[in-house]
Amino acid sequence: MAHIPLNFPFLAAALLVGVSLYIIIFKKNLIKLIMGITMMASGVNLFLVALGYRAGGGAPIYTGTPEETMVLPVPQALTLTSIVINVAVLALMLTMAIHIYRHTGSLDSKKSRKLKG
Amino acid sequence: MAALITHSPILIIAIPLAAAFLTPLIGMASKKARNALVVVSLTFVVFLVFALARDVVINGIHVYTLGAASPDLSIPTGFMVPVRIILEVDGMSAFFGIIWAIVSLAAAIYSLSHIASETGQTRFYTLLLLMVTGGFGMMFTGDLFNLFVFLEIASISGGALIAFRTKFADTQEGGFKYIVVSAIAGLMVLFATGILYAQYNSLNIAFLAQAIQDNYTALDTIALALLLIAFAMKTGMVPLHLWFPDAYSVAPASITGMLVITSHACMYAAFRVCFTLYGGMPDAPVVGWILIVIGLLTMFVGVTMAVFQKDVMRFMSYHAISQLGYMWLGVGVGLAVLGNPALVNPGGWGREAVSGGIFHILNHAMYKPLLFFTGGALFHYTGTRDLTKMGGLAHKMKWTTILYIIGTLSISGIPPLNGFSSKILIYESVYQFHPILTITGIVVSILTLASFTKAFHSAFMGAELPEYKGVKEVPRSMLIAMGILAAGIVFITLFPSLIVDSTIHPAADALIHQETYITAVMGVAP
Amino acid sequence: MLSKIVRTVTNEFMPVIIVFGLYIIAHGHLTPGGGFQGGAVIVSGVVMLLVAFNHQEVKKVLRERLLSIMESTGALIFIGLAFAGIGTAFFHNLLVGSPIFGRIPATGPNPGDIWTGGVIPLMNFAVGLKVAAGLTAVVLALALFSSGEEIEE
Amino acid sequence: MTSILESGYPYWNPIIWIIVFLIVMIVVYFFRRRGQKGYKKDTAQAQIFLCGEEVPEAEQRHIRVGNIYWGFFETLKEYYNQILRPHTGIINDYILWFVAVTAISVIILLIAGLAK
Repeated sequence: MAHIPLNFPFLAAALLVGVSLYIIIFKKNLIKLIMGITMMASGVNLFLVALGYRAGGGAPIYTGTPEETMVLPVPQALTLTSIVINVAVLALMLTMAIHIYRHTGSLDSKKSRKLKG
Repeated sequence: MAALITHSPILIIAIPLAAAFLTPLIGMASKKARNALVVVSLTFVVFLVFALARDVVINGIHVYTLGAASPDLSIPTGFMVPVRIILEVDGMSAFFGIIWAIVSLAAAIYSLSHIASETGQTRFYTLLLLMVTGGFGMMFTGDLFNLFVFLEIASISGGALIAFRTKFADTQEGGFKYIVVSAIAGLMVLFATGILYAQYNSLNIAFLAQAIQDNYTALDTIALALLLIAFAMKTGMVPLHLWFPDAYSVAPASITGMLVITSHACMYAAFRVCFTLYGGMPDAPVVGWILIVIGLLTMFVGVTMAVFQKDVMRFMSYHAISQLGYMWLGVGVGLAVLGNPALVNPGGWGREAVSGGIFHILNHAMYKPLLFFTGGALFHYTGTRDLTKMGGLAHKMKWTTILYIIGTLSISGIPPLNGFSSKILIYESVYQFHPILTITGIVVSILTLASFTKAFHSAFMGAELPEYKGVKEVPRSMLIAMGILAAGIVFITLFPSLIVDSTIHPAADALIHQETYITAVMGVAP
Repeated sequence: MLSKIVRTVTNEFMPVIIVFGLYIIAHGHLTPGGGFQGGAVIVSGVVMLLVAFNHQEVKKVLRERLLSIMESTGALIFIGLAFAGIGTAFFHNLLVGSPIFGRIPATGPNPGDIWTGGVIPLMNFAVGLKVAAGLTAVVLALALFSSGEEIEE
Repeated sequence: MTSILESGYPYWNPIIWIIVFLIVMIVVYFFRRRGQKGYKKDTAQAQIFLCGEEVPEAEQRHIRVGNIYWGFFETLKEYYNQILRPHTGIINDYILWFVAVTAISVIILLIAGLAK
């Protein structure tokens, strides 16, 4: 597969990553920031899954599939691993956001900055 | 013993992982048994790493295939491509493994007293061992996706450890910044992995390196930029260093010492990408120039920001950034002249530049955790990191003062300490490329000495202050941990040539000669 | 605590969710699914409990200590199974051909035989145990955080 | 010898350096012994101010970190004003820098690739 055909899933992935970058850079609320990172993870995951698609392919399961082309299973495995990792990252970020809110009483990344310079 | 060495790449990764999950079970029964388990497992890992490194230097690259009929069967019979998960340990990986093993052992010993009064110690040790696993995995894996997985393991456990002392507000902020930056860097690495997988249908670094050589596309360039900048952000290069002091200054001191080495692990990954994965590509000199510019900027901005600081851990973090610049500089010069075999073969200054950069990593990995540990020792009884509040502590903490002086002389490159040996290697070889690089390096070195003198004066010197009457010398385990690193510094100081010949040159050659890495997995080309 | 209707439905559905999670774990080597997915399904049941009942009630049943033991045990079983194959190589599937999960199916499309896969189904169970316990601890901790309590040591 | 670090230029040997350093220290000690022997402890000679001025408290005597290198910072004031500007402490800005640097390096590498 020398050339990736430019089709819809890739555009959707690019859109997700672009919008999430906008959110991460310009939204100062920590919860929105966390949502942006999760969205970016979804975009990358969509990109990976879309890579493995083959035209007309079925699910890569041997059980009872007819003789036909299958989509690549490796990107799906990568996506699953990535999802698992992102669950951990998300839980950790939320925990820290709760702690920050408890200490400073604010979720604004502009207001709750003790460390700078 | 032979079987132990054969299986040592995976054992080094799996033993800390198993110990990490054994820790909560044993921690319920006895705290002493838990601490003993942590220290014993890490000591065993140190032993394994040294055995493996010796074997790698003597017998060449060590390939370990998980789940295969035989560990060295990297390509299954009847296949043309590697399909299993492969660990590949060459001179470079073994070199970083040694550093990581020593520093993580020292950090674990340091933690025994440093966090003895905190709650949730069992979780602390579990996360510490997971971080050790992640670091070793990054250094030993031969697979781009597993690099991402281990990077995330190290990042997540590292972020949780930074925020470990939840009673302080700044730890939460530092941990949050660290985890956000790590998550984004990790996702970019995954994105680049996806781009490479889409083109070549493989995740194995050796296979990808061969494929990229044969067919270099614009998408590969984008993947290179994403990988390089994402890893460079995790190492803390200027101008992406902004999160670095925030995260490093608030973590428990033992963890800060380890985070320095995770930063080196990311640097290892960046070097692996530049040299091994993209070594044969036409615009390697451009990447080399980018690294040189990054290196100069990192050195200068890091040190000038450090002179300015008043928080002792923050001040040392900025110095860590500044020292990272020397490594980028040395290795960047090597990469810029990679196309010229006369310079990168034994005897050429290109090889000496790479060796100097790598040697500086070893020295930095000894003195910077030592300095962070002394910073933690200052924090341990005074309860503050603020240098403006400190003074006269040398009256109370004699050993800490001596260890701080050793670290200071070493980081400033004062002869005869080890910092001088690596800096002179960098200066002499980089001078051949352009004299201005050496001049900048010397100026930065002077500023480093100046700022450490300032911190030394304000923390240790002066009359005994009344508010620190109750301060005493830190507990013995913290002194032992600092002593391990100081002993390492003294050893490297006395025998620089032994170290360079036995570990640094094999590591530099492993970076320069991409083809040995490829043939170890792919076999000799038909 | 929500109304009686919600609580009753939750009680009725809880076993069904757990059985479905176990099904996904058990068939992980044949169909999409496996340890993480099945464990996550089981945790969705716990989340339902948290919504329907007060988190204090849930905390009484699911002790932090028990979850910690389950999580560590799951991980240790997984690593232990990987270590078991170290006679040939780490992660070597030593149960292929043995009486436990040892049947070797024909290559190509087949109806799916659950008694295959060697150590893989066992690893799926270990991961399922770990994920169910670990994610339960996470959602429980987040629920307790939001009410201002700390999780006990 | 395991101590000689050769880089193709004048070599570096820490052992020789330490030996020379010790010799110099011995010579210095020798000169020091030739000094005056009239110093007495616990007399007015040992006091900080010979004029008998009262010695201030320890806190007053200690020069704090904020007062060290004042001239250096005063000279480089403009540099520090510039360099402190990006150090805002806001996480969003950190990511903006990452995006910007990635974009710049992609452009540089693509142009370098096209030029080849």
